[in-house]
Amino acid sequence: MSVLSAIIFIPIFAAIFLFFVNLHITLVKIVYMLATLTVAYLAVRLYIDFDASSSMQFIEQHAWITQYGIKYHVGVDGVSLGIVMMNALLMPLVAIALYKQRDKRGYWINLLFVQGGIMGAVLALDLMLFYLFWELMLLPIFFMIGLFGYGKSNFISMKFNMYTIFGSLMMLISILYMAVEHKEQFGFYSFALDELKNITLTTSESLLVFSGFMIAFGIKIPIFPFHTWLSDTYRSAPMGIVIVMSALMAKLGTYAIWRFLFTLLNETSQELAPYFIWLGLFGLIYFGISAISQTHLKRMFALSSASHLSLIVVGFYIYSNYGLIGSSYFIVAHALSSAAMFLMVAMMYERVQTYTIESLGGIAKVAPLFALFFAFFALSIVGVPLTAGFVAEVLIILGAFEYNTAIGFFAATSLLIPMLFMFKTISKVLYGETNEKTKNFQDLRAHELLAVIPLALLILAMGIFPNYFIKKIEPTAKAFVDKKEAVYYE
Amino acid sequence: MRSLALQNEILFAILALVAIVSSIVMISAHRPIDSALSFIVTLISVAALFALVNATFLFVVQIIIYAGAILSLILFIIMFLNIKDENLPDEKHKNRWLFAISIIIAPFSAILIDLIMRSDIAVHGVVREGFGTIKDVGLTLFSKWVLPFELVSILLLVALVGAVTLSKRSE
Amino acid sequence: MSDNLLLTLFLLSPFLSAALIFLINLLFKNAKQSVYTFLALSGSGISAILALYISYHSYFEKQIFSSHLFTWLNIGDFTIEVALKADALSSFMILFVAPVSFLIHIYATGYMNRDASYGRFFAYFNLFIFFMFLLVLADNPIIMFIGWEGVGLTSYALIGFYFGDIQNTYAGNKAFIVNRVGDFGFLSALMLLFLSIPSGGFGFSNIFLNLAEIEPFTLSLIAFLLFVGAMGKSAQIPLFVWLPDAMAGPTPVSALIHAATMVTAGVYMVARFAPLYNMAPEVSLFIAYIGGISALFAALIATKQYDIKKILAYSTMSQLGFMFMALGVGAYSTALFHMFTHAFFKGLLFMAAGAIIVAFHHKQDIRDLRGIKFPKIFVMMAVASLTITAIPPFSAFFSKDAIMGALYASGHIELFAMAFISSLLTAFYMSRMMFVLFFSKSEQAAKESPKSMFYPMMLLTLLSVFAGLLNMPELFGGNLNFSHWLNLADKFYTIPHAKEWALMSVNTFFIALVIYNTYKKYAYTNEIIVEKNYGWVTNKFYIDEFYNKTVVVLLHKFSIFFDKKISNFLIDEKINLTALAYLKLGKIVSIAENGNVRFYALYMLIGVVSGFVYLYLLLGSVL
Amino acid sequence: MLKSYMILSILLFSIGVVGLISRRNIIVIYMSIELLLNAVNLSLIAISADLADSSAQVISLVIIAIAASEAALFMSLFVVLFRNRASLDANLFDMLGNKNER
Amino acid sequence: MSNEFIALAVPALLLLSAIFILLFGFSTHYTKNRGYFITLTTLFIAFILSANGVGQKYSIVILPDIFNSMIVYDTFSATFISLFLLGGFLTLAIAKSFVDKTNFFTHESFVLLLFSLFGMVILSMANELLTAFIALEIASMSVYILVGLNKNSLKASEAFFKYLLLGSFSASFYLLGLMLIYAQAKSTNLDVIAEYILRTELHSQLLIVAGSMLIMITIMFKIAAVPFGAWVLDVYEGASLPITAYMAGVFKIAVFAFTLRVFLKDYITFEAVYDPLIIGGALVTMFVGSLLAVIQKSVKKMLAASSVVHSGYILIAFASIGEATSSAASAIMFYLFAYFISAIGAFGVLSYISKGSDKLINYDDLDGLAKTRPMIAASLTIFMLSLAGFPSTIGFIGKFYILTSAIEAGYTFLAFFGVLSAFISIYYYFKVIAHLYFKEAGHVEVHYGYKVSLAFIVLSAVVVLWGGVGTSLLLDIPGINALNELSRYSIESLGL
Repeated sequence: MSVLSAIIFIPIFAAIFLFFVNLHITLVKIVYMLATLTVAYLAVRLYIDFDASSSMQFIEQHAWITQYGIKYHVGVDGVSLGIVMMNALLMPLVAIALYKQRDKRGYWINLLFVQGGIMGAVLALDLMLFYLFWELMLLPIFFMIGLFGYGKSNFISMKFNMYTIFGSLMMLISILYMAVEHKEQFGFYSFALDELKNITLTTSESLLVFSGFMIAFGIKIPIFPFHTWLSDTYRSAPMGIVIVMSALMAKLGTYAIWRFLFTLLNETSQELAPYFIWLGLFGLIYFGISAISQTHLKRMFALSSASHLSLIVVGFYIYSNYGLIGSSYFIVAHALSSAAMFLMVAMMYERVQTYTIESLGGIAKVAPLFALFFAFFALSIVGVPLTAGFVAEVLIILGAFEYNTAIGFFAATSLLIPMLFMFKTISKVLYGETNEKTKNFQDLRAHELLAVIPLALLILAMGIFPNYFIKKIEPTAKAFVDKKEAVYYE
Repeated sequence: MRSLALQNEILFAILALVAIVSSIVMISAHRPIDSALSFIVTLISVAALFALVNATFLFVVQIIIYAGAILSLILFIIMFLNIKDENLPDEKHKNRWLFAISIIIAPFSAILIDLIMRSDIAVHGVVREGFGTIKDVGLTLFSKWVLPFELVSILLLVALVGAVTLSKRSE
Repeated sequence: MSDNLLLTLFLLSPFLSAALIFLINLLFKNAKQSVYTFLALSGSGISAILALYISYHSYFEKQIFSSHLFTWLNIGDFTIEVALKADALSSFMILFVAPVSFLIHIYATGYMNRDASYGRFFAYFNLFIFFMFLLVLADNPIIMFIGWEGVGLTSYALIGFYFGDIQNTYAGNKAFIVNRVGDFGFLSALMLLFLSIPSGGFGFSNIFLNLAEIEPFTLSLIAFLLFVGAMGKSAQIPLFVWLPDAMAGPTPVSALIHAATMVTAGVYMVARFAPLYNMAPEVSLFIAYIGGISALFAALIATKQYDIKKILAYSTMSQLGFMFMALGVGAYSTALFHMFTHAFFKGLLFMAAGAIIVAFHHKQDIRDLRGIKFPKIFVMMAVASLTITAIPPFSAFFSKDAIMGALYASGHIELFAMAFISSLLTAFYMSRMMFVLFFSKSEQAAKESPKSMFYPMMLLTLLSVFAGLLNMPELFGGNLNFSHWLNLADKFYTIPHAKEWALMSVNTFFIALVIYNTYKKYAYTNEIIVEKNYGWVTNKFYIDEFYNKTVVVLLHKFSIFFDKKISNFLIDEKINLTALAYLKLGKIVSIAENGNVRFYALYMLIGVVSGFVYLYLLLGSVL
Repeated sequence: MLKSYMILSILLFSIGVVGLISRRNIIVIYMSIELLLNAVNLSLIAISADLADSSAQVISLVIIAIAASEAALFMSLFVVLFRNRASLDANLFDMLGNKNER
Repeated sequence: MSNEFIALAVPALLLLSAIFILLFGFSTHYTKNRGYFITLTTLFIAFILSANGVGQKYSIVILPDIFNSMIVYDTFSATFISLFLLGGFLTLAIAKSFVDKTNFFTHESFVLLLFSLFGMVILSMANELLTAFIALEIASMSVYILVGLNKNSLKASEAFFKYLLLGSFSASFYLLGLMLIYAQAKSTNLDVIAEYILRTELHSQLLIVAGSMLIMITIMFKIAAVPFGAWVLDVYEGASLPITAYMAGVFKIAVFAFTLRVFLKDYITFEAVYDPLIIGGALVTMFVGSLLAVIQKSVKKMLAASSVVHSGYILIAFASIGEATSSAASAIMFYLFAYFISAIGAFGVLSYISKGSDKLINYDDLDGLAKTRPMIAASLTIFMLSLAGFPSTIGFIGKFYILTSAIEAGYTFLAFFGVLSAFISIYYYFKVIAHLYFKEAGHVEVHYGYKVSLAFIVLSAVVVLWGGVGTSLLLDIPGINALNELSRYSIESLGL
């Protein structure tokens, strides 16, 4: 079993083990930590061993369903590496930060499960395998919302489920269609990414196939107008899953656009790119402005995430070196920032039992450390210089300007819009006079610091020394852009 | 020969008319006892139609089993359950239903009849001596159709077991 | 010392001191104030000394210091180095930024004495200097942008320093958001610029080498967008609204950031891009007009202000307008020279105001401060006021006069007129403030300021008086040393000496006249109490209200519209309704499932009949 | 002759279907079902005669047997239903179905 | 053991055992438990016997001289026979509590169960229309009676009434169809009919087309396709849970087994004629079925309605048989297996927790089961996921094959609608999961006992999962590939 399989299956097996063996909650947490730390260790090893001069590596392939040419086929390249790293790093940190809050076995089992699912989806190079993991990671989220959610969690988990599965099923049809086409053109079924891209489709076919995929990814990300599950789900979901959703799952949608749509339907994607760029820009502004009037912290950050994700979509669709690197960098940067931000919100909720912005205030006075990190992460979401988000935004904006000046300007509004709500929030939450709820606000405890400091340091490191990180993505981007040119000049 | 054919046709026409009329009476009579009686007429005319085409054994079977056994059973049940007139369903819209369903089914019958008319199914085989007698049928039954015959016996067993199971009073 | 080490040390000393103070502040709740003081002063002190050293070498030996730290980003052609370079312009900038900030540091140790957040204050303060230096020393626009943004960020933190009052925080928000609007322009400009530069890196020198290859429209666009950035940072119309509110911060902050350093970043940036602006004359002219309007506008508003710091804030804006006018007509070094003198006298004014504020228990309204008795402060403030009103021989006389001269010579008489009126208004509001504060029948005594506040002010007073000597025009036997040192792409305007004399005299005469009139009006009268304090000018032309109505409220309305009307009502509701409709349909279908076996048979029959009808139609077409 | 038989058989079958659906009395319904089977038998006999092959007669013999077994079940059904409801009205037996779901 | 022997031994064993229990039932030595175990043992032995015949490819006409080529034993029938027997075995094994707690489950019930299995066995081997019909009737009649077993229950009687009445009605259509085909082709043997169809032109096949149509209607009735399946909700509701499981899981498959054979042998030539009908039927069936399933309040009825939807999916594959014969046919095989194991499991869980009471299991009755009985809840969840076609379960693979074959046949829109109804099905299946896990327990902890039943439920769940991800890579247990092979062999053994 190679390192990639280990990364995928260690959490899943750990989850299954925990499900069947009824351990004491402390032991559950220990097993959780062991599993996630092992994965984190493997991921770091992977990062170190990753050859920064080539694109796809660590490929592993086994036959699975032979008659239909479905294989267990995984591999990692510069773009997926980022998500793998984030997934591996965030999971233990989330646990460190939240371990006191959650004493239910199911919570940790589901988190492990979702980690494995995301890993699988990121690393899969076979469409069926991808689909399997893509759906599998949904299940723990469904359970988490339903079991540990707030408010009308039942309804919301179902709604979320229906939304996302609708997308997945559309994608399934597209995948099957391509596989059948492959059979008709080459005589055998295949679901392998690098074989399916060889098939030729008519314009209308590829449009339909494209929309099947795009609906799935669009819902997951979400892009306008598939976003209406978003704010309710975020509001209702327990924090562990909110972090997973905003930091990892949504990113997976954007990643999948790049990995699958751009590979399989390169020409169609390029033809449709302008529409999606505009849609992304619209989303950027729309979600950003929607966030301004939110009074619920999680909802607000949900919309803020959506806004940034739209920018990532724009970055990918720009179809250039800068856009791609910017977007993949942004995936990581935003994963860090939003995960950290949601962690802070979770800690805050534990202390004040409220998410309403209006009922907070003056925390900076009683809890300076908390305030420091809160403000820092908020600023890193806004993308101030020296944080990772800044680098990514600059690259995406650069790509946007390269694509078209007008689009560049719209993309550059990402400098402005998040500020509008983020600063209001920082002020309302941290500053002003303390009130009944916040006057006894306890500052960060040691274990919480342990969770947030690495995140903060990583954000800074990625903001100050981006070159070191970007070198790992570059060959992937180069290969991608070369391919694009090839299509262009054919 | 011609006259025989003609005679057969006339007989057929009469029997068919009787069968149809009696069956219509059967489905439209209010009291089940009337239905049952007119159903006997139908069955007998069908049996006569069997005889018309030399199916003598089946003619007998039809009379014995249907007109004899099954119909007696029905009559017995009607008597046994002692269904009084006031227990009968009050079928206010019976005629409407009959009419509506007839309309609905008309295309089905028409199409089938049309298809039958169009197809050339008749081969006009030459009827040998002893055709349709018990010996003839029995030979066919035990040479070609053993399996269905055996299976039918099991089917009857099942029906028997079922009828007993269901009808006996539960303890 | 090697260039690398020198510049790195220069840059990092404030940063390290900030970081240390921060750590100490977070980790040791009860750290002694003296520790902070030591760290803060040594951080800024080292950089001040190094700044003097660098400028000395730059001035006399025309030496250019440069240093390359590491590669920030390298993607294909896109290479951004973290490189520092102290050429003449940068050296000039740090020449006044570093010492002035050091002086303000010293002042602040007195001002902030025994403040609960002493440590935090100096951490921000030094961080601010770090970013300012980064901005000034950056060798490529992206790094400059990082400094630029960092300056805005620390300014945000410092304005909202006393966050107990949420209004202060809002002021900080406003400052940062408005600044970011400018940054939006700046970054867009940089992106366009980068894409227009064929290759060879994104350093300033390479940019200027390749300017000719940019097509004119793009060039103008870039120039304009860069100026949008400058507008934000230097509080020019229409992005000036944050500056008056920024006075919510502690006074040293106002002195350092909103008078001497940060707000001048815009001027510096335009000067830095002088070659570019020389190729985009229409944008330059636009800059000049914006500068002129801002100068006039701010001066006008200042005449009706009562808050001592707000008066100074508007005067800052007005002076910045002067600088932009100069930049607009191409007199870059003149503008920079005014910036140089402005740093001293404006810093001094704020510090003096701060001293007054501290002495009178944080009263800031000049109506409450009438007739204060505070001789040393009076002297220093008088000097500063005279300097700002451009009375000879104080430094600003030379700098402002050079601007007037350049404006006149450039042929844009309307600009000159605006400058002239603004300078008269400046004379008016400054003297109004002085007379109201110090010339009154009622007298209030105050305690002396601590020495740590006093000595820096002394030094700045001297600098205000004499700094003008450094760039004496030929008229007075000078040789414009500064301009030669900076060696910018100046457009030199020469006007006959006679005319220059005439201008100066008329100018000075009118200023004197205004001061006299103001004296009559405000000294020893109650005019300040009885004058009307309503109307357009007093209310700053309702600009804030206007922005509030148009931008803030509108955005909020849009937000609610998007969220409630579109997302919730138009999309989500409809999706839910579809689901409900499906359920309803299910209920309707289930009516057919009524439990009556005859109906079930009927459905079967219908199925059979329709199947046969279909079959017949199909066969009919075949046969 | 064959076609006449088949047409008659189709007509009888249709009449049986009409009776089956239209009538509420379960006994009549049952007789309609028997009529259906009889109709089929009629055709089979005719085919047999036409083919001069008694296979079709065997088939109809089997069908009669099936009818007999159905008869057995229906008889017990009558008993069960009548025991439960004291009526043989098909419409009365609609307890199942979606009434309670609506 | 020769295959011919198996072919005769299995039905014989069932028959003998049935008759033995029938007689034994009158003896004083008879106890319910004994009857139960005799039946189980019979089924187990028969299953082992028939499972022997699975996996190689062969086709034998059984005793052609005596039986006149009316039954054929091939891999196809062997596979199905094993399925029926396994299904019967599982149903009975899981329904232990039901058998014990009810007083109407007498020895005749075991007899009828065995008879019905016997009928199905013959049905899957039948190569002749009349034999098939009688076999079908044997199975159906046994099931009718099983439905009405609880004669004290009004509901059961009513269900029996409806099922019997409509069943007889549909059977007469079959006979009419048989008559028409015989009139035209002069034979009822599938091979002869197929040969006749190939030999002649369309205009001399009119009655065959019409007759096949009528036979198809009976099949549609048995698999509860709309509009012929209106009975299904009522009958499933009225019948006791194990019987429902048996009907949904086993009987339906038997009908499909026969259908598949008929289709592949005869109908396939009329593919152009029937495809639109089947497509229409599939669409309506999926649509109406999912509509009905969505509004149900009881899990049992929801499962009943959803079984209609599953019939719709299978019809999709039937529609695609003409264009993508082998893949569509083996897709049906696979799907049937997937549906079989999931449905048996799902109904089995319901019958396990209903403990023989005839009350409907409503959604609310499942509340909090995850807390009190995690294994049961997990198993039910897995069955639901499988029925919903969630990846990593066998149901997904089945759906995957069906959709692929539909697309391959050019019916992408059909696949699309299939996916749409799968989407809707997510709602009602996940509702069960939501009730299991998210709701607080409304009842106190119940002791269900019967570890054996539980073991079989869990075993089925494991099979469902293994059928979804199983691969010979991991363990040396036949996984998806093997099942796939199996269904392909079965289809190929039909001689196509």
